[in-house]
Amino acid sequence: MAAVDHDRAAQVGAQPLDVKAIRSDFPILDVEVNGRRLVYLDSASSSQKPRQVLDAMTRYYETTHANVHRGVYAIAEEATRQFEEARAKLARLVNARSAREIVFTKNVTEAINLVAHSWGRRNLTAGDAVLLTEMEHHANLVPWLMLAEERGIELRYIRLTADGQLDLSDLDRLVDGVKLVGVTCMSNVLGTINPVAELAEAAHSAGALFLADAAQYVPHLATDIQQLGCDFLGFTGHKMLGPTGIGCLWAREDLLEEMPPFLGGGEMISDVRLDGFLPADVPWKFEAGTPPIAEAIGLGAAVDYLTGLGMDAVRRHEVELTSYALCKLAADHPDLVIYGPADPASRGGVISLALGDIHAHDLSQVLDTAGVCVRAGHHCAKPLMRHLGVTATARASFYVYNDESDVDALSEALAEARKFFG
Amino acid sequence: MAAVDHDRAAQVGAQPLDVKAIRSDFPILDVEVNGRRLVYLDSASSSQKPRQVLDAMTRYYETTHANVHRGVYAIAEEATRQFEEARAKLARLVNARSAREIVFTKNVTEAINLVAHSWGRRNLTAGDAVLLTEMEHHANLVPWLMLAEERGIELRYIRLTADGQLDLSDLDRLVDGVKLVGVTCMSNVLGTINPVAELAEAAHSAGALFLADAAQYVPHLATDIQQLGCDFLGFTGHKMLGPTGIGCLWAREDLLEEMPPFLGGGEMISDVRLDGFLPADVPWKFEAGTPPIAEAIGLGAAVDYLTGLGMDAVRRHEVELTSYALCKLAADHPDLVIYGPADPASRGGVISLALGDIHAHDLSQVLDTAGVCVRAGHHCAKPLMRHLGVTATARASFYVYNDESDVDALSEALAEARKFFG
Amino acid sequence: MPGLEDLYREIILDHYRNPRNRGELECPPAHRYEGFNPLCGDEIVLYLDVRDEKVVDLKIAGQGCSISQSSASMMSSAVKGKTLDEARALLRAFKAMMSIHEARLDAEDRELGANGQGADGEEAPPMGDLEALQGVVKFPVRIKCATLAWNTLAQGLDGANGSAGPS
Amino acid sequence: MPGLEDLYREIILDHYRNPRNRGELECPPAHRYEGFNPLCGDEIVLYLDVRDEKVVDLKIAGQGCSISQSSASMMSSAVKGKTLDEARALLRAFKAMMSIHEARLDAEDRELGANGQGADGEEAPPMGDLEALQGVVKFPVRIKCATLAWNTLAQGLDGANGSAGPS
Ligand SMILES: Cc1ncc(COP(=O)(O)O)c(C=O)c1O
Ligand SMILES: Cc1ncc(COP(=O)(O)O)c(C=O)c1O
Ligand code: FES
Ligand code: FES
Repeated sequence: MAAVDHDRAAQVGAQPLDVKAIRSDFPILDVEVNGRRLVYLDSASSSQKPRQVLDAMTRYYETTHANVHRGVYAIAEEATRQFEEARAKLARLVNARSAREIVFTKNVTEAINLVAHSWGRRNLTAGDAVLLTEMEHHANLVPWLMLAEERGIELRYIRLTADGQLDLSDLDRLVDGVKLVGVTCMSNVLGTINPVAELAEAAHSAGALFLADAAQYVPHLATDIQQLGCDFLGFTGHKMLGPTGIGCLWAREDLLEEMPPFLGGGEMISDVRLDGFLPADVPWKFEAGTPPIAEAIGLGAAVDYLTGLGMDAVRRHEVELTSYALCKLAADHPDLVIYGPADPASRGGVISLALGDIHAHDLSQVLDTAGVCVRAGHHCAKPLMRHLGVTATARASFYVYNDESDVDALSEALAEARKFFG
Repeated sequence: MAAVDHDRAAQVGAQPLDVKAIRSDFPILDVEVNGRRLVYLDSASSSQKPRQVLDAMTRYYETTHANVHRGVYAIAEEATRQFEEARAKLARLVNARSAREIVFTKNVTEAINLVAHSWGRRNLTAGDAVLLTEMEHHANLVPWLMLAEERGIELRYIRLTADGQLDLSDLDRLVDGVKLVGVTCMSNVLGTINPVAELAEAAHSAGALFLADAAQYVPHLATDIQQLGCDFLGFTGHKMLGPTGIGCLWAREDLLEEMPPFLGGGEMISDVRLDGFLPADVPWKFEAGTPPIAEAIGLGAAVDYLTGLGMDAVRRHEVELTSYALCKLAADHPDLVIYGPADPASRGGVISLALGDIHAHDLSQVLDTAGVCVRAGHHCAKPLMRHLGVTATARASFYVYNDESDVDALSEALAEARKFFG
Repeated sequence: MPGLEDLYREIILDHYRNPRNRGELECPPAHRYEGFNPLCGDEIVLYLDVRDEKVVDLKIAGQGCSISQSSASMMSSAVKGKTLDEARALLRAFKAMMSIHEARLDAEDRELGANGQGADGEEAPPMGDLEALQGVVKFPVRIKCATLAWNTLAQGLDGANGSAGPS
Repeated sequence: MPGLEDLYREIILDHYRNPRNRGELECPPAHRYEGFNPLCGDEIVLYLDVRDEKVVDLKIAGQGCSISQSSASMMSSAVKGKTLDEARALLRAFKAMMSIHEARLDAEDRELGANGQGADGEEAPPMGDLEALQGVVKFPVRIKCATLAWNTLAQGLDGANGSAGPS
């Protein structure tokens, strides 16, 4: 196996992951599809969940569920404690200054919409500019397109180089006069890891704030917002071993303090009269209604699981596996097109590919009969697809429970598909 | 036991609930608090969950979790099938014309905010009026207060009678010229069941739409939106045996069609370019990002559980238990103040009370040591609290797993509390 | 679990590899219609030449997966030379064959009893090769692939209705 | 599981049943400060008469639960007659006693090492009756009850600082 050493993670000497032990924590990996073992290569869409996460949620419901924040009886206090402890775990995971900087949302999409609605509507008026990139997920495009339509703000885009990196040659001009720069930390199509700290610095020099869509980053790399220098950072639970129904916005506390509330309702107020209301303190000001309590606790357990493995070890594992996959697939399939950067050290474990002229959906369908799950489609990044000149790609993506045997299964299934449509 | 026969449910001859069997489905009810059995009387805040719901979610995660809607591989198709089947179950529960009328949200608070943002910002301008009631939960107040602040719309309120009913004497004048009437189907403080069909008719006669906050209604009474005549109806999963992290907006399909999207991102688009986007069809247009998949499936299982019991039987049980409680508590505690309507047939199983001058939080704290969980506070209905002239009440609320022994435990614990603070 | 052979019948792969009526027609006299599958972003372009209530010619352009391409190819063969009424009957029959799942949102409630027959109980026209697409209903995500060309045809037939003859 | 007796110590119930320094003061010379507990909606009103850097008199009005009322009563007894500096030291010591949980959001990260001591390591003043409130930290939701009067006092001490004497 070609070990790659470019990466920081590899250098700090992280222990290799014991994938066999990890796999035994994921009940779904024992499922058979068409008589074949499940080869799950779609974690960039949504990861699977370990027993530990499912147990944490079931245990919560079976022993101490109650609505949080207001109850004075014992199980309600315990529910509140566990819920707020989950918040603290997430704060530690991204190295936030305080758990008050963590807002629970239903997914990262809501987190970005929160920024667009609350910060955006307060701070952006007609003619103001926001700088995004051509590789953004729809979650970091549509909220700004909606604001552009409503407010007449200008959207600019950082274009891409031929090998799927951000083209920063023009950055000075692009960033000049913008109020916000919003960039995905890692492309969910190309795997490209973007130079977030550098971009954040450029944003700040231009007097802009920096928003990071870290949906594909926090699950896979050690994340230190102090070092990245972001102002807003969003991520989503279901891609990091956590349950569906929960996401997070981290934001600088002073920004949260100044921002008006987003959704209105219970929990987010300190007083309500028939003619007005007073919002609550951060972060609760942004959490209207009953929050995803069990989901937060489940996500907390996912954080424990990931930090138990060590985020550096997770990253090293994925670099190695991606490196193996890039070699193996290219060797086995000379007609295979692989999008995105060639160097495994500058990309994540996400591989978009095209096999001859087989349509991505046909490819994915045929792979499925071999138990191999890959995603086919535009991956919610249609502008990027247009840039690539395709309507869809097939995408394989890796996580902690994948190993070389999964890559081998993918490669074999690709051969079968070629035969089928040949 | 004093059986009450005023109610429609009682008349259709629903089978009595087998509470003993039901209790065995709820693992948390075996928990001990301070060496006493858990007497959970806070279902109006959040209900407990039966095994069947927890199992449905765990089974989903353990066998077929994948992101929905876009995957062509088998487990993704199955995930999508289960998710959309849950939507169909909810449509049937409220007698919707089509599952396309069900939008999944994270809670009912988001559902109401969706209406305020999307329908409200499109249809309400300065000077337009919205009619609410003085007994609304903050979830149906704050979104409109925010819109009033932003848009200068006028908010009117239906006031309350001395016994906690809506004062409809002035309805004609109040409803005249309003664009929307928003009313809770059942007060979460007083238990009052409001005449929704009558109010919806009055709204329609005045040319207004009608929004029902059914957070306390759908869990407890058979709900038929055709018969209620609403235009929007919101409810929340965690109060009806379902998980946290999911709520529902039902809305007439033609209204959903006309409404602009609310949050922007993946799933809710049919095309995205760098300079604009096309929204998807309803209901997905309103479901940006990865939805609460496991939560929807869990809520579907909760619907199965409730319809298995029969909503008429659920209602009958609660009428009988409330009737018993009102008698028993009044008999045991002559100094007890009970808020809300006296007739169990016109109220739900929600009893707000005050014992002498013991503060609600002190009362709840002392009851807790007897294992009795009641909520103390303003119950997210501060304007109603002001109307009652208190800052807080203690509130006991019932659901399918409660029986007379729980009422007896509450009554005994109240006696202990009186002694403690006497 | 349905197998691959349920989806990719030999005849489907044949139409995919050798698409019939591929190309463009001059507009006018033909009309151009676009169909779009939002699930995947694929697009079909239909050129339809209708004269005297008859589909005298049609061509298919655009791109998509094997199911959408072969369905378009089969549709073109089946509809070419047919009267508008015959084409409409075929469209209804095909949509009915697919509707079991596509109409799932409705089929689960009391409104719609999708049963593979035209709503008015008319007799379904013979489907020929098109029967091969029946297996698609076992793969719900792919139903939109199979119906893409037909939904585009529906636009065309409506258009022909509106203009009531060649333009 | 902490028991009731941890929360409702006898001395607390005594202050609750017989609140000290209840009432109002004329403003001016006194100042009026309001404290609000958003969790429950309870409110405390503090009348503070500070002259020559000394709390010469104070009164408590408003309403709340037994914990907030007794904490206010104890606070009033402890602070009355004290210099502003002494009152501030007491405030710090009381907040430190409560901070173990109240500052949980921060205590869980690296910023704040809440350890019950003033930030500058000063020696804590004797707490007397106030020690009885220590049990409250085992009931996190009630901590805001115990600190309500003290947070209001903090406003008052800041105010006294600002105006530097009676007004
Ligand atoms: C009448 C009513 N409306 C709205 C809500 C808010 O529900 P959620 O917090 O689930 O959004 C509640 C519950 O607290 C309620 O009782
Ligand atoms: C880069 C990126 N941003 C945002 C999202 C949206 O995540 P969610 O659907 O959980 O809101 C995704 C995942 O689909 C993603 O990959
Ligand atoms: S996948 Fe696009 S039409 Fe079939
Ligand atoms: S409950 Fe309000 S101050 Fe204690």
